[in-house]
Amino acid sequence: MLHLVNRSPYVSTSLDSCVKFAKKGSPILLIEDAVYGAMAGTALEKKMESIMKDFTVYALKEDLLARGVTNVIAGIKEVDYTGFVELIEEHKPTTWT
Amino acid sequence: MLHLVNRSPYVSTSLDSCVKFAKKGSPILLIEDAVYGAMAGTALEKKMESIMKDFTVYALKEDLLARGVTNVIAGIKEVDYTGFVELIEEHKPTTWT
Amino acid sequence: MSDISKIMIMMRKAPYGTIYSFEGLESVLIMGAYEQDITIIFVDDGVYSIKKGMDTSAAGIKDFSPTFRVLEMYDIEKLYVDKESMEARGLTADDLIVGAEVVDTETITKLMEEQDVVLPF
Amino acid sequence: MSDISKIMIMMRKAPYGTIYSFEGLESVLIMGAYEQDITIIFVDDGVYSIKKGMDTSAAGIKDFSPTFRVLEMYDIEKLYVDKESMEARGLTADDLIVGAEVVDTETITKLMEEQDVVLPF
Amino acid sequence: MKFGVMVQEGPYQHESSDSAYQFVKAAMEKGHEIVGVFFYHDGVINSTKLTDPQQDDRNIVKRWSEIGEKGVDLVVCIAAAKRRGINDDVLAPGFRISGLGQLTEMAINADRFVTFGAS
Amino acid sequence: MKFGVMVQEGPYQHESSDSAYQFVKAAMEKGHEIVGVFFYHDGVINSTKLTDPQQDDRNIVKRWSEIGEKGVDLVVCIAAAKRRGINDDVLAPGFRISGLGQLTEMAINADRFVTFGAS
Repeated sequence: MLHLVNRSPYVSTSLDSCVKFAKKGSPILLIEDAVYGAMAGTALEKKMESIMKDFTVYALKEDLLARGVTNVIAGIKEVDYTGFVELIEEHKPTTWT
Repeated sequence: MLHLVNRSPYVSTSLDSCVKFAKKGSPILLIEDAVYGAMAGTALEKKMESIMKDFTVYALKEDLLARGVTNVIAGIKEVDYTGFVELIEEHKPTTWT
Repeated sequence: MSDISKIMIMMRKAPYGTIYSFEGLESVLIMGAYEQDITIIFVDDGVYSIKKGMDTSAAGIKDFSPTFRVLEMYDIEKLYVDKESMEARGLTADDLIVGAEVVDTETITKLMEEQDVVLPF
Repeated sequence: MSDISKIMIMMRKAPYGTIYSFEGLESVLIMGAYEQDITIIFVDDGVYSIKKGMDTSAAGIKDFSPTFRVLEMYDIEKLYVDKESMEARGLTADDLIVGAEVVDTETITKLMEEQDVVLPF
Repeated sequence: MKFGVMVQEGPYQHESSDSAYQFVKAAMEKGHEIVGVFFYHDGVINSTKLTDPQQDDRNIVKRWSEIGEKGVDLVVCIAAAKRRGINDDVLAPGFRISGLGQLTEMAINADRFVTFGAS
Repeated sequence: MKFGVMVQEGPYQHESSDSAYQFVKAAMEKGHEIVGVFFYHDGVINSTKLTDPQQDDRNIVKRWSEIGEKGVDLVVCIAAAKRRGINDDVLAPGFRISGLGQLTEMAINADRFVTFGAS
């Protein structure tokens, strides 16, 4: 199952809930304000790297660009909307708002 | 200054921000879903008690009743909307959403 | 479609502060008529949606919690609640207005993976 | 009213995910015409509102960040940003599109207490 | 005292409009003057007369109109309203659409300005 | 594949409607069938033709209408719409107002069902 997360991890616990309930090994796609969690050199980087041990983390390119997040944590995969559609082709989705 | 907080402390970091920026000794009024933070016997009780060392914490009675929160942490003051107005009479307010 | 779909409604939001759980519930009541395999799960602040003792009269808001009690009449019997979410909020099964089964995180993960559709509210 | 009011605009939300910071900014531009004592403060995710390098063309959303640059023309010069919020997000003053003064939490607390009105966005 | 209020969320989805209404009502009952209620962001959706809630639910728009009938200035931000499909054709009684200058004036004229929002 | 989509937030205030639109557009470009887009909660506000955004901003309602003109079923939940002042009089082209049964049918008929919301 693909897990969509869209709230900023600095103000919302949605990503924590996602990680708690998602099956290990599942893909997590960060969209909208959640892409701030993909930025390198932040207080959340260690937490994200810990999450990446159990999950494959993606971040939506269009939302990264909109926010000027260019320095993405190594290992987080950038996908555009076409890649988003491809992830949905492969996995049934749910959303953590 | 009176600080209004209205988001559930289980899903939002608003209360943390409020506590970070509010002047020590200020009143904090929990309304809407934030009143869940006033409930005794929860994982957040210790955190609330620690906040109560620095701030006077109020919870809105109408919102407590709506949510069936009857066991309020000792020391948190329950006020109804009339009491809410009285707090505003005494203090200029701001809101942490 | 001859097959029956497995549809999970995941309630994650507290009542009254936002309307998601109430309108989510409205959708469940309609779904009951479609004879699908419906599962409702309460996690995070969603567990507050089925807390006993709500009285919204003073707040001037409609109390929708009694509607959860009619789910059984709609043949929706698969109700689960996350144990950790309940415990963190100081709630036990006795505090709930419906007979939801208290399950651990692993069970919820497994249930989610079995679904055709998971609708979050 | 003969006195000048001290009005603080507190930007706490990230851009694009929600509209609060953009519409909050729209209100500031109008306030500039009233010759009041306006302070703008960026805390929490609000600091992202003035981050350099935004390009919303692919997301199909209006980029409103350039508007922050015109604040000076409106005689709104009291711009502050919370140091801790910036550091937690890996940002420095060089990452900002406006010349906001980087201040510590205590300074923000003091500034808030001096205001007649604090408007959160 | 003179109170000003801002509502940042629409009706029903968030409790903000309910809270603001209850607060304004209690303030008026205590004899305070409400210099105005400013509806901003999705708050502008509180002003449409097309709202038609269930019979057993409160009518949030009507409640505000009643506050307006008591002489309280209910101002709907025009910039926010245009983005969300609110105009004079659908405006409920007691509301008026105006600019952000009204927010500034309320903030200046009020002794206390209270914001009700969410995120 | 057959995709179904739910939009839970109104236009402009949250990005959810933008994200859903971009997703639907990309899915259609890849040749997928969209069995429907269900507008629920504040999502119903995406359907009002009265929306009049700034000239230099995207017109979210119009974009959805264009998707509707391509044959995609844009369903606005009637219960949610009534609470928020949306009815047939203000409905933009391509949308239709219907019941929650449509959400169920989309969920049943779609191979993938994607929800775009906030909180």
